[in-house]
Amino acid sequence: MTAVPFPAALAPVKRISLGRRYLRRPLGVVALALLLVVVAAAVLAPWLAPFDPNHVDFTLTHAEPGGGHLLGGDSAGRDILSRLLHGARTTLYGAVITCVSGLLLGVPAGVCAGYFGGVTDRLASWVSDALQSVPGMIVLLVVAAGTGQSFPVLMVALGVFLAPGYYRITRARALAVRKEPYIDAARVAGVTNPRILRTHMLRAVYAPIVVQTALTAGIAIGMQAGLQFLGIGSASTPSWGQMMNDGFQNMLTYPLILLWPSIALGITIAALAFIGSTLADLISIRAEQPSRRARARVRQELTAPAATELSNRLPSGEHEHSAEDCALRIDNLRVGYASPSGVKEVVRGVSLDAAPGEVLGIVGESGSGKTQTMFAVLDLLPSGGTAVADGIRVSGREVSGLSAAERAALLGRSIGYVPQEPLSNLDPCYTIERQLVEPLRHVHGLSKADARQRARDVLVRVGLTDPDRVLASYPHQISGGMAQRVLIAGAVAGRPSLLVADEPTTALDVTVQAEVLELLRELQQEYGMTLVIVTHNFGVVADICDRVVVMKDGRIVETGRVEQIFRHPADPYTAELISASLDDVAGRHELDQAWARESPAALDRSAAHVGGEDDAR
Amino acid sequence: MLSFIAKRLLSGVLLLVLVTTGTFFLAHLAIGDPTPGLLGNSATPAQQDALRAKIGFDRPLLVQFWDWISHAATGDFGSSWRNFQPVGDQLVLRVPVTLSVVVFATLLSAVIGVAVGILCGLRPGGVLDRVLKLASVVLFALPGFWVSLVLVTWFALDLRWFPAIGYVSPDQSVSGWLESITLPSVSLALGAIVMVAEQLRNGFLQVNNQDFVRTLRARGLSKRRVTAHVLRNASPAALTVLALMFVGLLGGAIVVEIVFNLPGIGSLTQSASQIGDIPVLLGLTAVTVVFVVLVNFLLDLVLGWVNPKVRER
Amino acid sequence: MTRTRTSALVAIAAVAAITLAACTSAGGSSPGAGGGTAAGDISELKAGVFLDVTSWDPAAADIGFDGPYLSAVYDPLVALDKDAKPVPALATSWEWSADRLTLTAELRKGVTFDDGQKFDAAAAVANLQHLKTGVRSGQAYLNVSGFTAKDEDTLEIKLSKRDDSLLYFMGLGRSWMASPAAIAANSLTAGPVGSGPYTFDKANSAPQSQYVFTKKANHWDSATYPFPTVKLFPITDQTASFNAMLSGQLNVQFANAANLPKAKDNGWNIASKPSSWVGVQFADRTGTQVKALGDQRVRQAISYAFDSAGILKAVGNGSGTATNQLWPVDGTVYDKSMDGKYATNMAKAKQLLADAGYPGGFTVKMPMSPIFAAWQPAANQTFGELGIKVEWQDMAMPDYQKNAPTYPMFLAVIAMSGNDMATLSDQVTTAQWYNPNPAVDAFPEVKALVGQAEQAEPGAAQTAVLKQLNAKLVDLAWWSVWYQADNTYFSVKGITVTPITGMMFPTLRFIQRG
Amino acid sequence: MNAANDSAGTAGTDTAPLLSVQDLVVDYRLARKVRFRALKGVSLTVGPGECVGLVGESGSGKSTLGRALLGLAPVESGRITFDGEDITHARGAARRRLANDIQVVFQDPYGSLDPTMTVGEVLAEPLEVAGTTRAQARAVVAEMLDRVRLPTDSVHRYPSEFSGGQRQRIAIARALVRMPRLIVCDEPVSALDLTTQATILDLFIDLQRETGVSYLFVSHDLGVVRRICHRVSVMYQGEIVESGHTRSVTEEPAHPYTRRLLLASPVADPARQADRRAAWLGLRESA
Repeated sequence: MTAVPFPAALAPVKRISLGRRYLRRPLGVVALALLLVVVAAAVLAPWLAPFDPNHVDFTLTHAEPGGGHLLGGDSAGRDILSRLLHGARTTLYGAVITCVSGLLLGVPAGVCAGYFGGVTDRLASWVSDALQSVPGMIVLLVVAAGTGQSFPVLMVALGVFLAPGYYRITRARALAVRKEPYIDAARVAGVTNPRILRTHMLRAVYAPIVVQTALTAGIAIGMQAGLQFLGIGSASTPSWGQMMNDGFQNMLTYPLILLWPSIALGITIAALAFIGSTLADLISIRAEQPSRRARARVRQELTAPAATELSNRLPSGEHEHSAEDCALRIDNLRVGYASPSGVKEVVRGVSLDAAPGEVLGIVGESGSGKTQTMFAVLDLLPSGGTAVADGIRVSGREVSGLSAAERAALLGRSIGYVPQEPLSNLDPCYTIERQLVEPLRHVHGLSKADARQRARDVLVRVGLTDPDRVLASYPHQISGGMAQRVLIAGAVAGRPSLLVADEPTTALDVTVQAEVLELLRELQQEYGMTLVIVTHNFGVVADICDRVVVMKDGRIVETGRVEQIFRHPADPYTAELISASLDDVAGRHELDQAWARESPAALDRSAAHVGGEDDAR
Repeated sequence: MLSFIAKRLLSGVLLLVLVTTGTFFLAHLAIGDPTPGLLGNSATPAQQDALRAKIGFDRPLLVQFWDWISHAATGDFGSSWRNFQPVGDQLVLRVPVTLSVVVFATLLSAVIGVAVGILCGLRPGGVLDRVLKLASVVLFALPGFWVSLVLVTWFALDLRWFPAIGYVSPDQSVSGWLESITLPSVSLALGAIVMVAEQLRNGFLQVNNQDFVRTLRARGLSKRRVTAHVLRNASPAALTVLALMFVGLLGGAIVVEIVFNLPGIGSLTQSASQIGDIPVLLGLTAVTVVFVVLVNFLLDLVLGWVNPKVRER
Repeated sequence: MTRTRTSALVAIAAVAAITLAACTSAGGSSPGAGGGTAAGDISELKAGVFLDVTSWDPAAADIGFDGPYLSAVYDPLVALDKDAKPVPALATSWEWSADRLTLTAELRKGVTFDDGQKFDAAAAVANLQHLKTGVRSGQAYLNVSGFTAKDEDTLEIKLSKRDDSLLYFMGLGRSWMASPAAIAANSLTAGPVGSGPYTFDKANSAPQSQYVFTKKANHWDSATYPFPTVKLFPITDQTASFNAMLSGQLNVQFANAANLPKAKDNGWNIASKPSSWVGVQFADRTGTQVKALGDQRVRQAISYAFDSAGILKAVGNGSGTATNQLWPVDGTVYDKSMDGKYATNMAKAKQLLADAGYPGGFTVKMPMSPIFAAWQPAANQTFGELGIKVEWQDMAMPDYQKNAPTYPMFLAVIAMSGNDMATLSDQVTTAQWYNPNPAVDAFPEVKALVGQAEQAEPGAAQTAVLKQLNAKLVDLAWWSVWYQADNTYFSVKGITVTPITGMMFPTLRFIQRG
Repeated sequence: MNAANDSAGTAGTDTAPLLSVQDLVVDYRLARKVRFRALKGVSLTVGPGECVGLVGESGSGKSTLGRALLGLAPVESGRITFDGEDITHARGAARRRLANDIQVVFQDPYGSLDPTMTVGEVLAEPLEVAGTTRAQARAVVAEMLDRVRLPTDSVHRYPSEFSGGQRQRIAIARALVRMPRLIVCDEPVSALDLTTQATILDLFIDLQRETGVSYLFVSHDLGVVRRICHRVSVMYQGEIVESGHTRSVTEEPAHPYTRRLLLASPVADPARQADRRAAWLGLRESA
């Protein structure tokens, strides 16, 4: 399991609460209310409108608002308010037609393309791209000319041109979901393709489609008004575009005539856009950032805990060395994140230290706060994270009070960092050479040639036999094991005194893991570095560490020398963790034997029987 | 690389043929007999017959189609049914106008959009970011001609910085050309700017959350250098939007061309569709598709350059 | 007998839609009386024309909006004066034979085309033959059987049938003389080669956007063209055009009367003149499609029902004259006293309908296009009150033109002529898209009067017959004309425009300093 | 308890094997003409009620074999027999019928459950497609939840409300609802915390004893395999390099790769790990 349980980009959507969460957004609620008002106006227009929208009263021509005509009269002598209300009908009707036809075309095609892939995908994508390349306006104008200005046909045609928007978004989503194991699981469970498409795939694309529909409706309304503005569409039903055209002609003399439909149109489209963007926020299409205030609240809560929790606020863990002798010393570190339900504290008072040349392991299960502790040392917490500590010393120097820039200056020079996932930690857009040379040149001030030479040397040192090829490669062209060596090379190239390795072998195969551990050990001894290694694997701890810190739920439960921790774990949790590593537990044969002894009757059951038979041979 | 180019070109040609073929039949289906629209209000049947003969409309549709497509293949788009000028000549006049405005608008949205996008991405939740979020909605909601009119009123009528209408070709006067396309480009670009900025900002934040950014920072790289990495990784989305924008603007320049009285392909599209001048419509379709294909091709090249992984697909 | 200007309906109708409003100060210009804003730069003429030049080939050109462009580079054989009377141009004088079937014209000497070709009778014949075979110009010469060069400076035109409006159409824009060499080479579509007062400055022009013309040093009619430079801008969008006028990019503009108050504020000159009639055209006067329309009383009822003045004021914004006739209100055939005949009277209208046997009204299909949308509400409402249920069929503009004649009646905005005999042929006797079934034969009194008019001596006698005919047509409710709409032009102080009925935009000789 | 190794691919039982794989070859198409041979002629059997382990590093083809059994990977040649029936190329209805007999548990506890479905819907889906009535399905689901030690009221909750270990229990319950005879377990515990891992493994063993289901257990972790599997096959680069009783393979590996694999995995005991490291280094030197 990856170590970061925090608001990563793809938190699973809770469908049931989307509506409720939406209602917590004031802007979204206002937008939704406005849209509902427009919809209500459209639906109730025949009852709400004070006059027949097409009734001409010549005295009302260009009339100012007043006298029973709230918004005045247009240039043909019709009541603007009534026309506005009836125009809302046309506008929404058109938007619905457009969205529905776009949906009907784009979504099934997108889902099928994403799900089936291959030829289906290539064909559908080509058609979609082709549609986007068609000069839509020409076709719309031609269609308008040919269908006798039929409004529904025109709106369907518009929907066809907006279908690629739906197609792209559903295809991308379907493509991502297609790779999810639950789709394979459904197929294995005997679910037919149509049913998978209907249930799993449609459910997966549902939320982005809602967002896309809000946006498409806005675009459709705008385009519709544009077409009507160009004089296309039925003349006998009132529409906002027509009204704007009318107003446009009289803009300088009677600006109010243009103003009303513009306001109606602007509000409707803006409402849809706000609804769309609010929904997008909610399903994390647009990553929301914690505000400055929220961060300040976290900081305050971390430094001044509520009195009732004080017992839980004492620092955990202990220091082994004197402050001056430490390569790293952390004093009562707390890390918190803002969440809707208040501050979520993930590191709750951690104190530890490491002497120069020492290998310190921080071990714990996922969510124990071990990685967060390391990020706090590096001052590289994910956005929204706030760290507070009584003290953080690196190479005997107090750094917790330093500015962000001064903290950053430690990185690459005093502190090196080896991450967990080898491939996601290399920039896919640059060659390995560029990524190794850049820090050497711009952080350590080497010349270009020197930097390259140093990079090459380090690559050789980390055991890469063909350094020149590796230097010229892009990250996706090398294996995971090689990438991890490159990352280690990058971390030690600047000869830091403290190397922080965050689960450096978790993503690797065991044979590679052994190699990498060996490499780390060698480098640590060769350069005399302090190595702080974060891991969940007690085997790794046993292999490389001098001392261990065991963490659980953001606190340290035990600190000690490796031998002591493994022989006589003081905390039951530590003991549980050690025993859970399956090194010395009974194998299946022992288990089955034991089981057979306990319940001989079970021998008749097939499972044990098979085992027994195997043994018998 | 060569096979990539060949493949794209082939696909482009196929697209061109399909779209123009579609437009040909759609236009004929939709418009029917064009002579009344072309000749105006007082033509006799004999005159209509004469015109039909002159433009070859009296032949079977498939013959007309073969005639058109075989000539078009050699770059000859025939002549307008209205003024009998070669369609190619008209396009040569019209395309640079629209292209000037659209390219300039695209450049504007690229430069400003990227700048705003970066600034917002660097300080998410900041003032500028919130302004962008609001602006993206508001500009999205504003009808295009509204923006154009406001610009004309302020900058052409009140301040007199720019001409209210018209197009000056660059070989007459470069400064005049720039002046004449500034307002139309800006009105087109406003919407595009926020789209690009929004895309880049979101891409920026997404990339910013990726592991390698932390690693780069952990190597001690300055903020500026890390930003360069993030930007390059975030750019594909913005570039794609920019290309889509270009395509959209190319087709959607009609209103702006009308308000600023620009003799571009948008206003030609409108007038040709009104009178049923099918050869002109087909020429317009073909030229638009060619540009779209070129832009998409360029986009693929740039995306391949930005992200080497794409190259190998 | 169809040879009107062929300004495409698109143009007219679009103008109509745009000039829903026009100014009330009908007739001529209001000369500069000081005040208002600065006169602007009038050293050059910068005119905003509604449409681009259709073609530089006079045979393929339209009259409607091509006039200003073509008049810059071509000389006509015959021009018009401000009352639309033919006056000499390249033809210095002419004479009809007694049977009015031969026209003999003397031609101007010493005129050469820009390519060095000489203008003489042979050149004129070449031009006229080209014009007669032209797709658009040919309509003007339908009754012409042949052209002959009698000698170097004498031209003879033979007619197969008497045609009293031939010279009017030639003057309107059907006798532009181009270089015979260019005609032979079929190169006129690429650019003009004429003998006109201005040279086309191709280098500084941007086709379809702006056309620049520079005055020739020694043109025979130099005095008529006061501007050293003429710039013509085709601007279809009236708001764009008005913005250009406001910003000083134009000093003459084909105007939208909705902007009238602003124009007055700016102290501009305002000129307007009737240009098209608005109302209901009965395509089915004989009642073959809808029996009711064959009944005079039904047509009269419709005329009574409409509040013409109200529509003009509201929809037409008062820009025009409410009348039930379609000979121009500033002409001699028009009879003001008759305008009261169909004063709005719904009761009477209903009574007439009942008398005709339709007390409950009837149902009719009518075409509709966005261009005519402005009048639709008023029309629909009036028909509704009268009891006539209209089923509107929406269609695009070209389809309207194509399909409208197949409907029994339809809303119409139709260009008018400045020549009375031309009006007769265009609006009454010949089949046109807007008049698909003239059906003159079905109305013997009309047929007789038409015959008389066509035989009458041009001048007072002819006018008298036409007046009778006019009265008859109004009585028969031949059409239901609501009003004659004006075209309006704004110009800055120091420039005056004299509009001509029949030209959508006047030729350059009608734009003067002053 | 004697360590008689059976040769790769033949079941050492009197009864016919439930599943038999012979000379299976699977190719993946990477690009138009580039193919990657993921399995190079692999043979294997699984008997009724037996748990057979498949161990190897990433890219060794162990997961591909599991996917090929499930019809999720393209079989180039070879033969897969289930209960005497050739299912190598079973498609469509035939494949769906197999859902009665063969099920799967995947590695990723997050991705293997549709986040938009309630647990009840997730578990009922395989039953519904088999035509079970709603009421029956409800009863079976409740029973299965009970079997995997989850509260019955879980049916109304969404997967996101559960921890990784709990989700894996749900995934196991889904695999069990149709009462299959074979479950392909594709690294089902490798994404879990150590303590959770142990309990889930115990659950697997208990369920096997209760229902008699067979497992094909794919894992990269020899410790896990040793715990749960009767027999094990070691895969390396698309081939099985060694097969046999788990105990013999893990204690007396015959193939050098198996030996390397064994020594590379560190044990949670500093002293023993130091010895193993020395041994591993020696092996590396000699290689």
